[in-house]
Amino acid sequence: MTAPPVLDARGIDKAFLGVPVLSSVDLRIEQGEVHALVGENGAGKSTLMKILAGVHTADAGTIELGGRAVSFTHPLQAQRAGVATVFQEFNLLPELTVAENVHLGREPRRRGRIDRRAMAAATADLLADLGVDDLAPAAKVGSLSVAHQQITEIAKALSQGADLICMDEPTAALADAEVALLYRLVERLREKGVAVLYVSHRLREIFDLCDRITVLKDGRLVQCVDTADITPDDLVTAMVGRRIEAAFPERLPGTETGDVRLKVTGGGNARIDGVDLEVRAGEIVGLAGLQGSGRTEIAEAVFGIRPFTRGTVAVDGDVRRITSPRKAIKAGLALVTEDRKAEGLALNQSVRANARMVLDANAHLRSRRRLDRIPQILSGLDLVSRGDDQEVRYLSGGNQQKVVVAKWLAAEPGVIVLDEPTRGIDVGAKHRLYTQIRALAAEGLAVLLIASELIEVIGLADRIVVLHEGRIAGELPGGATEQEVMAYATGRRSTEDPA
Amino acid sequence: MTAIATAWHRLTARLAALGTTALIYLALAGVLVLGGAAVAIDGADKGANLFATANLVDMLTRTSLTGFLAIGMTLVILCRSLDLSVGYTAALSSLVAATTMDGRPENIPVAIGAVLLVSGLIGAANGAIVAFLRVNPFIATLGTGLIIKGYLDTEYKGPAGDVPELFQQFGYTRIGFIPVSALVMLALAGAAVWFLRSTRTGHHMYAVGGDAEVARMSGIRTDRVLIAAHVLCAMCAGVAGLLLAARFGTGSAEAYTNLYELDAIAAVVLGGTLLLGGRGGVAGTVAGVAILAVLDTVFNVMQIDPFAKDVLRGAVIIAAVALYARRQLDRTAARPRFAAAEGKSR
Amino acid sequence: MTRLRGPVDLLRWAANPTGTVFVLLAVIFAWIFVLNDAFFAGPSFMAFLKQAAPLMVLAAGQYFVIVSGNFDLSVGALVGAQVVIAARLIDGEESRTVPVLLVMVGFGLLVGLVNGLITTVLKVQSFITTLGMLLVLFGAIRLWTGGAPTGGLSESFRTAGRMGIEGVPVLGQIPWAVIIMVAVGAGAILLMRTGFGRILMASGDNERAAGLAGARVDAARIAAFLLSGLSATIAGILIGGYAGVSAQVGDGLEFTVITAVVLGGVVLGGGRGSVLAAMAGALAIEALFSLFNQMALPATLRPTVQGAIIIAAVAYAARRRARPGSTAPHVSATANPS
Amino acid sequence: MQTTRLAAASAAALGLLLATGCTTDSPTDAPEDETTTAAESGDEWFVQADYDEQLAQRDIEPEGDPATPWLQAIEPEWIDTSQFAREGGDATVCFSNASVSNPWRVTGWITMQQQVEVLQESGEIGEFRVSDAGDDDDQQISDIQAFIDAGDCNAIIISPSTTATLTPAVEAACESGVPVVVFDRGVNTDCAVTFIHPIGGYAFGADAAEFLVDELEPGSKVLALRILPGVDVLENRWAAAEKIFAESELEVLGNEFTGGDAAEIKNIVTQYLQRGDVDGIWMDAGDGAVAAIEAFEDAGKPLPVMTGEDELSFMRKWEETGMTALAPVYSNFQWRTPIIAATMILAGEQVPAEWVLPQDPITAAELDDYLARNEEMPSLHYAKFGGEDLPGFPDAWRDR
Repeated sequence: MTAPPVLDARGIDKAFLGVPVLSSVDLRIEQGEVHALVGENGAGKSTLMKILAGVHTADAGTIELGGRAVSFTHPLQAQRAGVATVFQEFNLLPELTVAENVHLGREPRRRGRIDRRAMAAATADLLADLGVDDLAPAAKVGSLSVAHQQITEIAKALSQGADLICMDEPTAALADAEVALLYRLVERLREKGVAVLYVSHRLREIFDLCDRITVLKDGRLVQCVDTADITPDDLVTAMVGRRIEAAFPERLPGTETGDVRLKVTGGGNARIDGVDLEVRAGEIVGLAGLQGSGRTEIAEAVFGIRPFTRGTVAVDGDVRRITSPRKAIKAGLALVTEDRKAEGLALNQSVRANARMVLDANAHLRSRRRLDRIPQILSGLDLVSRGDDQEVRYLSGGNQQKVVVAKWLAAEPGVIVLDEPTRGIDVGAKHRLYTQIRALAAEGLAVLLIASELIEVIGLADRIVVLHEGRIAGELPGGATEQEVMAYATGRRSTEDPA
Repeated sequence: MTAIATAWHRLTARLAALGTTALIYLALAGVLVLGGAAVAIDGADKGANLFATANLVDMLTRTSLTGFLAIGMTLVILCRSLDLSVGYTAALSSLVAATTMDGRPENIPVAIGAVLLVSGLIGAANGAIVAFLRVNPFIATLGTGLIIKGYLDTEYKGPAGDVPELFQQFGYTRIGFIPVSALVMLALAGAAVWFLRSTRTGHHMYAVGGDAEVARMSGIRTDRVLIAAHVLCAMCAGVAGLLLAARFGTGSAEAYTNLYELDAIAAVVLGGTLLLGGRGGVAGTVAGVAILAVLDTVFNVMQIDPFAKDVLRGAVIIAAVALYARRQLDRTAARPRFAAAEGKSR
Repeated sequence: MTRLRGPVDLLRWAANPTGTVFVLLAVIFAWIFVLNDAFFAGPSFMAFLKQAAPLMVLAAGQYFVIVSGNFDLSVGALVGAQVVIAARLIDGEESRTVPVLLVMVGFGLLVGLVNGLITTVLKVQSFITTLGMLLVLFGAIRLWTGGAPTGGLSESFRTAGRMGIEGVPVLGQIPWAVIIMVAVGAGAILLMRTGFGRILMASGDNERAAGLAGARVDAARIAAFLLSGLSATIAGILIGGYAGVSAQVGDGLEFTVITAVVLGGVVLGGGRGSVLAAMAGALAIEALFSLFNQMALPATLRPTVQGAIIIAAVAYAARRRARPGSTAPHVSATANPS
Repeated sequence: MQTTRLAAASAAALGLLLATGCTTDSPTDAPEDETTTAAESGDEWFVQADYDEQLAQRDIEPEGDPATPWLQAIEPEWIDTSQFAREGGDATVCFSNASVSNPWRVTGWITMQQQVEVLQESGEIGEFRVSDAGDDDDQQISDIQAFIDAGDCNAIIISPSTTATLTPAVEAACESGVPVVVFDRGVNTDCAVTFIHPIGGYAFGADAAEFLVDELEPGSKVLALRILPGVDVLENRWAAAEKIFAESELEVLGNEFTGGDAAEIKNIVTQYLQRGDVDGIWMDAGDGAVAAIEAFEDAGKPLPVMTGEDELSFMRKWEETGMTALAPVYSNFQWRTPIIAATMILAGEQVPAEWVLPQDPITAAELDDYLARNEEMPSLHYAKFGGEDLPGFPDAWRDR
């Protein structure tokens, strides 16, 4: 006699302002199952999760948890019913400690008073149980690494005694090494009989971790299959509704590698050192390395956010002292930052306002011609929006990213640094973005690409510079194998060794 | 030149090492020392002494009123809200108290009850407007303040009611050189500290102020917390009203003309509570109140021109906040996902 | 600004936070019209606009500060200070008018600069910065004049606030104050369409993004305070000209003007709202006072009604804004007044 | 015991005190609760007895030399102060001031300081210690306590910011054994050695109202402009005027609160003029009076019959326009008296228990004279400041 499914949702409908986002979606998850929920952005994954989490309420349909019918109007009810959710934007308070965050809203009490000792103890047990030994319950969350914040989130979910944990893009912020840790956690959950709803764009993880896969497209259920019965290609087809030709587009014809546009010599500061880097026109150079290896740090040093204190930076041959983004832009650099919402966009402003932000901010760039080019740039990136005056906060993640890219292209930079350009973007959009990156190179831009997903670097870069602990460990040609890259990234090999 | 620079850096480093609250008590000590010195030098001929009993009493007395208001204000500010109506609430409370007591000692308990009820209701209204109608607290409480003002102007054309001698003691008696009102204020402060640290509602105020959405997603009923904060804040204003009544011997609608609310906010921020919510506490606020009170006394003892007082007060508030503003802003700037990035931007 | 295409858009526009204020304005005017249509006769309506002009100018200035994510509580005290400075320095001498006007502009900008520097460089929340500035100005000006304004304004100084172009058909007189107010408004609208305006808006919305785009966020915010100081100066010139010197000039204006701006659908915390709506908010407030007067509403009751209406209007606008926002819950929490 | 004290108070006929005294301190006719207060609030400020008395006092010839009105007293009841007599001058006089937040108080404050200097020269006063409460009652209570606790004040002068609320503090001051002098607004206790004030609010309001009644045709429309509600001195002025208007043929268009802000005044008057004619303006204080007149000028309406105050800006405008007007006076020279009284008390000389100073309005006949006398003075100066004979004159008042 098998136990009833942890989750059995039937015929879920949801519409916002009359626009249907989900129509009659079914989702069934068994105990201890790791269930993948995939689909392009806007397919309705997040909405479905938020309905399960009690953030939104379904317009129609039934939800049963362990055989009991439920209907949530507040996240609290979902938690009490055993559904915990780890959202993409973390639900943590930087000012509070790990323990306080884990128990937020459910602090243990003794005689009416919050029992902090019990809180710390419980957290310690929880972390130990997850096999995490390097995270102190008393640590302030604001000071933790992204990975540790991720763990805190999961611990929080577990402490709610959840039978079902929904994870939205749990690895989006993690470097490959840290992903391994997450794998361990998920396995642990499986052993404990906790079911996991795993939402991700990363096919590899889905095939590594998940037992079954539910595919959504345009708010409808496409299929629900055992992972064993489907190939990655078929899955992609199911998601985007068309077969995508080879995952990474070839270098476009007519792209020729020209003069050196960006040259860093002996660059270094508090976090990085001895950086020698060279990017030529029409070239895509990939920066690979584990989280904290200094990838983003290099990007930010080059762009003057946290400038180099040692060494020189030359753009198009002449040495520049780049001590602020402003100077970087003057020098013809552009930086597509890792985090769109926090660093890339003014969310309440229109698409137009955002797209011309760089031109507005830098008088020397503002010209009729450049302003007039913006519409073409946007359409060139095939942005989907309700017109130029739509506020960007209403755009999908992919389209928001396009606005960010457009913002920089409008400035006609010579060098563009892309930091995690594809984070949280669905497969289809990713592929379009890859092609566009190729196109940029073809136009003679020097592209510096940073990605935590190794395959991206390998698939796109003409050269791969691998970092290890803030220094350049080695350089590989494009198309190198992941093993080679990891060898450098983990410090097992370095240029000093005889190759 | 560089020597000074390095010295400065060493100093700032030292300060940075301190907790904000500690820093504020350091500031308070500083103000006391400087004030004491100033008074001594200024009144050398008369042998003036800031720490003479008379002056100590004066300082402590001055802390009481602002203290009550500031303690309540701390709670709402922690929730990233604001209450600009406390001055009006206090004025109304003084009238409710005085008219209810009506010179009869036996009415005192009823009067206190009535005040807490009325002020509590005002707070509930503020909270509800902010929480449910999503009106910015600045505007919401400015509005309720106006509403109360209109009521006061219409219903009370001046002082009304009569506070019995017995209750006036609350405003006038003192144990040694410590006024009863100051003791009550400190007791209330203690209670507030305990409340924020040891009760869920109190603890959740930090969460709500830190990030309302996160708090909500963690299953905290943010609306309730916010309303609770406003109710408590208004009740503190009610207590302040009781103190006014005790000191006036009657209720006074005019009390609202003194912009007590701005004093309270200034004290709270001086006390290191972040105007953006989520950080700070009542312990700091008490120090903030004390700083203002010390200044007032110093100015009085030194016979500073009333208008010069305003200038100095304004300057000191800005300077003191500037002293530790930078650190605070940086801390709260850090949001989990962006912690790394923010870390670099410093 | 929202472009209107057809009745549907008109409705949507009326419903959005910016539109609300115009609807409110229409309602108030309609009511006044019912009570006393003579109010809308050219001359008396011009007189009304003349009264409203200073607050509208202040609203424009305050708008820049608020939209860039700050507060300016010092404007009331600054207006008062400017009038007193003018009276004391001019002291009735026609010849001094122009130089003193220049001094006033300089002083206004100086105050704005100080506010801006303290807020951006010293990182003091603008609420506190300008609260402190309020105290400093209030005290300093009285310290300087021994408590009550001295001296007197010249006739030419008072022209701007009191006189106008006479003998205009229908309107009778077009007050200079109204012309100046319109000019300021037009200037503000144009300014918001320039790169500076957009950057100011972006800085209020997401300062980090603006900074990474190469914007000088702090410079923009300081500029906003400068504009606020300038507008307070102009308002001071208008009010002083309109009514002459009195000890209480400017008292409490800061709260009235912030209320006005918020009534105009501008969000405290920055990044949203239009300057036109902000000025309309100021006009609505003045209209409200006129309405009270036309209704012969007991003076003591007016604050109550005023408070209730403000809360209601802002709540309505807030509700409208919240609607679409619900699809993107995580972005809302970012903006906050500092 | 408060009742008995009140009885004594009424016996002493403390005009101003009673105004609020009745509603606040005497249980017999005190409001049962706030709602009845509200109900009564309409006539809360009118006490027939005080009204009649003040109106009568206007016609009583005050004792003393008319050349020094600040030393005159109406129907004084001289009391012995020998118990406070003190040897060898250099007395420390402590003054708790409500505020200097309006031109009237500023002018008086300067006069007082000048008076002090004279007495410091003559060695009667040593230190003159002042604290300013900035109109904050609670602050002033602390200030007075500070004086008491300091213990080295030989005399305490108090200008209360609000009548009722300062009573307990003043009582405390009295109990400290130091001679206490109260002036301007009173308190609900007669414990002070002397209470110095001009005739009072009723007289002020009546002077103005009667003038309008005499000068205006029956049926004329009058607009009342008031500073703010709830301040007893001001409320009394209006209460008297309200009564007189009610008994007259005049129609009161409304009474508006202006906060003394010129712009506000001009707005309100302009709006009334938009609605119809206004024949008379009654003001409870002169601040911003000129703005009211300008409103008529700008609207091109005939100037009203008007009452302001002896503030020069108004009197100059009055002279310049030749309008029909009256300048009721709330004698500013009263700021000299408390200092003199304090020294008299410390010298053991008799002083009036209640020192009622004369309070004569300035009429068209006296206008030019007073303008001439104050020619050099700034526009917000008060004509009857009574400091012409002080050494600091005129610089101290002219160059503030």
